[in-house]
Amino acid sequence: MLRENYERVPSGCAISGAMDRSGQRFSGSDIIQSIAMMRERSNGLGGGFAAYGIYPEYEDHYAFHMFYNDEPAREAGERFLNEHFNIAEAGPIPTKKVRSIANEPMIWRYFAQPKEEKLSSSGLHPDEFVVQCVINLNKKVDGAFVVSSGKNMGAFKGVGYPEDIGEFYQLYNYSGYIWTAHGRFPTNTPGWWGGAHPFTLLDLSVVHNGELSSYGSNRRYLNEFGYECTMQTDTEVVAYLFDLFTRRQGMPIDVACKIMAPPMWDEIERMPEDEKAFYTALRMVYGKALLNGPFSIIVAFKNGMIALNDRIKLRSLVAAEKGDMLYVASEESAIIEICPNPDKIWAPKAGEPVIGMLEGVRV
Amino acid sequence: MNYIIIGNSAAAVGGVEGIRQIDKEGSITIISEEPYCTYSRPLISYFLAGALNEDKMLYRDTDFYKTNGVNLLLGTKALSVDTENNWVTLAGGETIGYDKLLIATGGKPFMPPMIGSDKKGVYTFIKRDDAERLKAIAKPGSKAVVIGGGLIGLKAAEGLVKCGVDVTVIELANRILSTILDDQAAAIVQGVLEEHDIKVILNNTVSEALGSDKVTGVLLKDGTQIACDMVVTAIGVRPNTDIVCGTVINVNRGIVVDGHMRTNIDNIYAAGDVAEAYDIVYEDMRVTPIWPNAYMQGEVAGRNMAGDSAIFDAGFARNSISFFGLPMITAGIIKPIGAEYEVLSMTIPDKKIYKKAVIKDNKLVGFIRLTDIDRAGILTGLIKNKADVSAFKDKLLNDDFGFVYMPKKQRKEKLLGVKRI
Amino acid sequence: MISYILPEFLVLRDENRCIQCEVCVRQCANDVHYLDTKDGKVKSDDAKCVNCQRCVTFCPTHALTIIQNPQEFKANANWTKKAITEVQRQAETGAVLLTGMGNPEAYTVYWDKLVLNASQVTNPSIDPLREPMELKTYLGRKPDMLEFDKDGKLLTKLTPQLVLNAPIMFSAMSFGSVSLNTCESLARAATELGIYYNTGEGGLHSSLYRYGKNTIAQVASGRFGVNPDYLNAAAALEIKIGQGAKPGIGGHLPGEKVKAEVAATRMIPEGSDAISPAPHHDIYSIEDLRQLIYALKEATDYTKPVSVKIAAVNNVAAIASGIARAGADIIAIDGFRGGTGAAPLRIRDNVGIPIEMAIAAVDTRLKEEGIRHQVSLVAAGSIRNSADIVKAIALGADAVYIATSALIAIGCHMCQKCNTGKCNWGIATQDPQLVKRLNPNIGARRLVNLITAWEHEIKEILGGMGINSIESLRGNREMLRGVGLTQKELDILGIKAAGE
Amino acid sequence: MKRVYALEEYCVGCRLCEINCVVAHSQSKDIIWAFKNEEARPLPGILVEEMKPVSFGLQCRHCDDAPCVKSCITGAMHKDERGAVVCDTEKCVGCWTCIMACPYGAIKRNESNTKVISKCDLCPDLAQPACVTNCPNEALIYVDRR
Repeated sequence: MLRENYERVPSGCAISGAMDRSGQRFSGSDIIQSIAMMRERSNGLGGGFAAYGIYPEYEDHYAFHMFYNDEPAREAGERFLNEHFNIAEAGPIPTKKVRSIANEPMIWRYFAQPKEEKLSSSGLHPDEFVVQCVINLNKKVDGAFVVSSGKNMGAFKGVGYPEDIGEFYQLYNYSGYIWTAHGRFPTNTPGWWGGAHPFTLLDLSVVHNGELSSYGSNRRYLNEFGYECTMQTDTEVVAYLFDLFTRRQGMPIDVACKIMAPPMWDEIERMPEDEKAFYTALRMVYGKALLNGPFSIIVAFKNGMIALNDRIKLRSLVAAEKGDMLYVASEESAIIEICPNPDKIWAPKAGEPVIGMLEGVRV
Repeated sequence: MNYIIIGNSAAAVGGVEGIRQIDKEGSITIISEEPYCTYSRPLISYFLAGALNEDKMLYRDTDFYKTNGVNLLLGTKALSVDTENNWVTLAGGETIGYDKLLIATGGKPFMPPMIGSDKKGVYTFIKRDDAERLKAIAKPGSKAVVIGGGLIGLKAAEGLVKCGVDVTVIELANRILSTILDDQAAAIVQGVLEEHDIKVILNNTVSEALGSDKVTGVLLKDGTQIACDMVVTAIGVRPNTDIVCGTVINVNRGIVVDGHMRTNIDNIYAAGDVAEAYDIVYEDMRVTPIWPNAYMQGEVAGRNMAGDSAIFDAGFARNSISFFGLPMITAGIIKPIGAEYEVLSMTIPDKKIYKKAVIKDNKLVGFIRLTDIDRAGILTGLIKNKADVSAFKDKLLNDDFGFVYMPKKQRKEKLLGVKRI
Repeated sequence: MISYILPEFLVLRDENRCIQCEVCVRQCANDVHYLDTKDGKVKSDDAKCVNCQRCVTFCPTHALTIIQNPQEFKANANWTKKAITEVQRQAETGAVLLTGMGNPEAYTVYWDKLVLNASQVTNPSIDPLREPMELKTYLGRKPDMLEFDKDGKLLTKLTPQLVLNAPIMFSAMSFGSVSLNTCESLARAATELGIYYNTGEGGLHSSLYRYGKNTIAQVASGRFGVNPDYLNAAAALEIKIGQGAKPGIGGHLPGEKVKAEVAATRMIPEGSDAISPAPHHDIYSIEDLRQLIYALKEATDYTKPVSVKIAAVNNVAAIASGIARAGADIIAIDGFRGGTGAAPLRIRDNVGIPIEMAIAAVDTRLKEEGIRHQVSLVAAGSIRNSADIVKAIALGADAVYIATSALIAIGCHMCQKCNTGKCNWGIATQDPQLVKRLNPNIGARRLVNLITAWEHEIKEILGGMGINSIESLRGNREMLRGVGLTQKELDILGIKAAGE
Repeated sequence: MKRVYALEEYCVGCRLCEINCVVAHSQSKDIIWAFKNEEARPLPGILVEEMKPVSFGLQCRHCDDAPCVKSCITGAMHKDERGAVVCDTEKCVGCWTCIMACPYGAIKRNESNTKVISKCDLCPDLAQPACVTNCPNEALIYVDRR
């Protein structure tokens, strides 16, 4: 497993997301079909999925998806996990041999809860405890990589076309209420399994198409709040910003979206006084968190999914609704492929987030 | 509206142009005793001196009358004015009615009380005809006596000298140009005249023109006899008020007018050398027979005749004249008498520079500039505007005198054309 | 005693072009040119020439050229012409060498070792003529986070900020060191541009109060012209601790420059020397600074951000951190190439560190301490063009101060004789005859032109990077690469080498 | 009508206005040629008054009520179609009455040349007077101050 060490790799991509806002779970075959439709947008160097609601039997446990380079790495990783967590169940994630998929790492899954004594001695909230553990694991355990760590969700990713990755993980055997997918077109080779999307932090997952010109500023801003950004990917930055704003600062999701893709100053200038003050403050205080450059992202989390475009819409993004279902994708075809007759289909405006929340959950 | 202007010189032209600034339609008739389109009387000396021909004496282009819609009666003498019936009687007995009348008949030469003044060879020097007659006989070697060392006399003398005539000037006063120069300045000018072979006799006058029917010489008051072929009388002009003789129009030395150039009769105006108007320097009523006054008064009269209410506020004597290349500009009171006057002067004799400023109540009321006449108009302006010169009066005689010496506020108002309150 | 110092410059006059119009004679305050009445020809006394090029610029026939005096000493890489001449000068005067403007010595200009990034393929560059491109910048203290109520309404009350249409401000230049027309040019340009100019330590002339909304009022060690009206007239206040051109020393405005208006503005007697002490005598430590910061805030009822300006010196990062924690809203750092109206030459040319290193170090230090987002950082000290600005911001500055380039825009020709008070361009002088040479109408227009041009260029560069708002450049060192720098220098600047 | 006004606050006393006026009214319109080769070089129509530190350019104000026009004994001084006061030098005889009349002192004698008097003509062939165009400090402005 080659790690893209300290190299930020620009990439073009395809993204797709589907959600049942009533919380009904559905199979992963739809999302595979949808992302497969956009094969042209990937180059076989990365694909991945995030799925929510797939582990109802362990919904109180943090589900760790892990990549290991080799057996010693697994041993070291498990040593770390065992030290900090009580593991309820552990085992390899079932995969299927797919011809186009090669050089896969060891892929394991653990359902775990923080050890009471470790948690209380850390003085941290369990979520933060998990975050710190994930950061340490990635940093300190050579050859181990945390793919995802949220509750009742998981990320499945690797080097290959996304539909092949879906096949590899047999995602049609899982059912969830939110699915997001990513097909990657990195501009260098070879792809690294850990570098594929989605990028996750706890239950937050990000699939991202685009490149952040503001990466350097965003990263320095995050540094100040203790985020290290070791992955050197834009997507990591997006995930951390969402984590910072929504989890740590308790900000409404739509406000977080407005920080990342704020209105133009001249637009703000024309707003009513209240709104003007609101957006001026946002931009003033969070200027370095503005995501600049072309992007479309789908951020999913336990309660919902949002899709966001950069503020001048330099990447395509289409959304559709049918009943309780919400779809977002890089291309309309990827939605029509799995939802031929949507109630509504539209291209979200630049910087205007598409937000889908589970029934009864506030934004 | 029916306007009649009697006269055809500066005041008349000013009248026409004044009327036309206001009234483009009304009928204007000019009645002129002389048979010429308007010409510049001061230029007759240039003509005599051969500096220009008849064409260049024209004061306005020949299409002036047409352009301004003027009905021109040349060679027509107006005899009298009927202020009751508002008509003018011409020499032929014909009458012309008017609504508004401008009398701009100018001046006529004042003839000295001299025996034999009716002899042939005795000339005046006022009109174009005078100049032409004189020029016809002013041959090299001939001799002339000019009676009067004023502006007209000396210009005649200069013209004659330039024709090769031997000229003697007889002046009653103790200096030449006594109305515009003081003793010091007059002496410098006289020196220049004498350098150019003009003989100047002061404190004397001609008592008799000698000769049978044509003049052959003059006898001076002191008994001296001077042989000559011609005599030019130039002791002065007086307002030509003949036409209003016997009317109710108020005449003192000239026809008395108010600031609007109106006589005591509502629809009758007078302007130029015939008029007696307020002098802003002497602060009394005066006849000031100078060209700029004539035009300006005529223009003010014309505007008012056409319904405006313009005021003539520039009445004071000022003259610019040169003799043999020695220029001089003088204005206002140049030889003040009285303790209320403050006099500044300087001279550089070898350069013939002489400057003098006369101040009263911190206002400039007169000046003389000899040779260095540049920018003298600033001084004229100070007189006209009755400007307070106390802040810079020590600079008035400076070579580079100008606005830079004036207080900033005063200067800015003048130069920027804006008054800041 | 004969002077050993040779003329620094030679004035070349093309006799085929000279029309003896004497414009040069009238324009030279140093009396270099004169009309020789014996032959009616205009001639020059080269020894007096400072190469300000006023005459060259004004000569209507372009008959004049000024060149360096080619006279050399015997070649010596150590004892250069400059070194020898300085010894000669001090041997003749017994005085400290005084000079003006910024450090001219051949230290590395790091701006010129930095190159910028642009988008290719993976990220579209943005055309600033077709797409919005935002340079608006807010300077002032920012909270760690904003708080909202249940309905998403903003609860946090923000402290006062400066809002700039472009991340550029005119740096401190006092009335006294520069002419009133210079101050007015800067004030008017700042107002028109929607940016700020800084009064320097000379107070605020009564005629400039109307530009208060775009004024930063400085409070320096001499406290010249400081009074409640002055403080309240401005949009922000700045405590000047140090200046890049002369860190560690005070200022000295000679009495002959303290004419009536300067005296009234500075609140000192006419003709008296205006001496700023080296330190603020009420600031001997960081807690004293905090007291002054809050004294100024109290005096202005907490309506204005307070900046603290320091010279870039060895431990600038730690000092900046202290200033941030002392309550400053803005920290201005002035690098060692920053200009001055007058400074001892040895100080100017040898004390302080480059702004590029300082700003990188400060930004990183504050980031590491997690307080960078709280304060605004202004970089000063020889920003020469828009690329320097882009680089400064990418290194971590929020905005830059410019002064020398602003003066060049309004006529300065960098002759470095500000200290003589005979500035032929009407800038660093109080001689009324010279002051009026700078028409503030023209001065303001030239400044507006310069900044407008720079704004265009910055937008063009940002667009090329695929950035449409200046905040995404701030601290974005990914956009920089170093050329010809050592690894240590790259590390301090926090950038990679070109090709990495 | 537009006239030239001097802003003395900004006049630097360089006299480029005078020089450029001469060039604009020279035969060659070439500064070096005009000054070095033209014999009958015109006088500048503008003059600079100076008493340091005050200085300003001054030329004919082209008065609405121009006393020089009214005083002119030959009719040479007149207003042209632009409203500018100009002198028909064919008619002018050099009596200097205009110099006596001009309250600005803006008319010069030019006896050494073909012209008799010399004054500002507002550069009829140029977009704006040469003095204004060439004033390096915008101390001369060409505006309608009505």
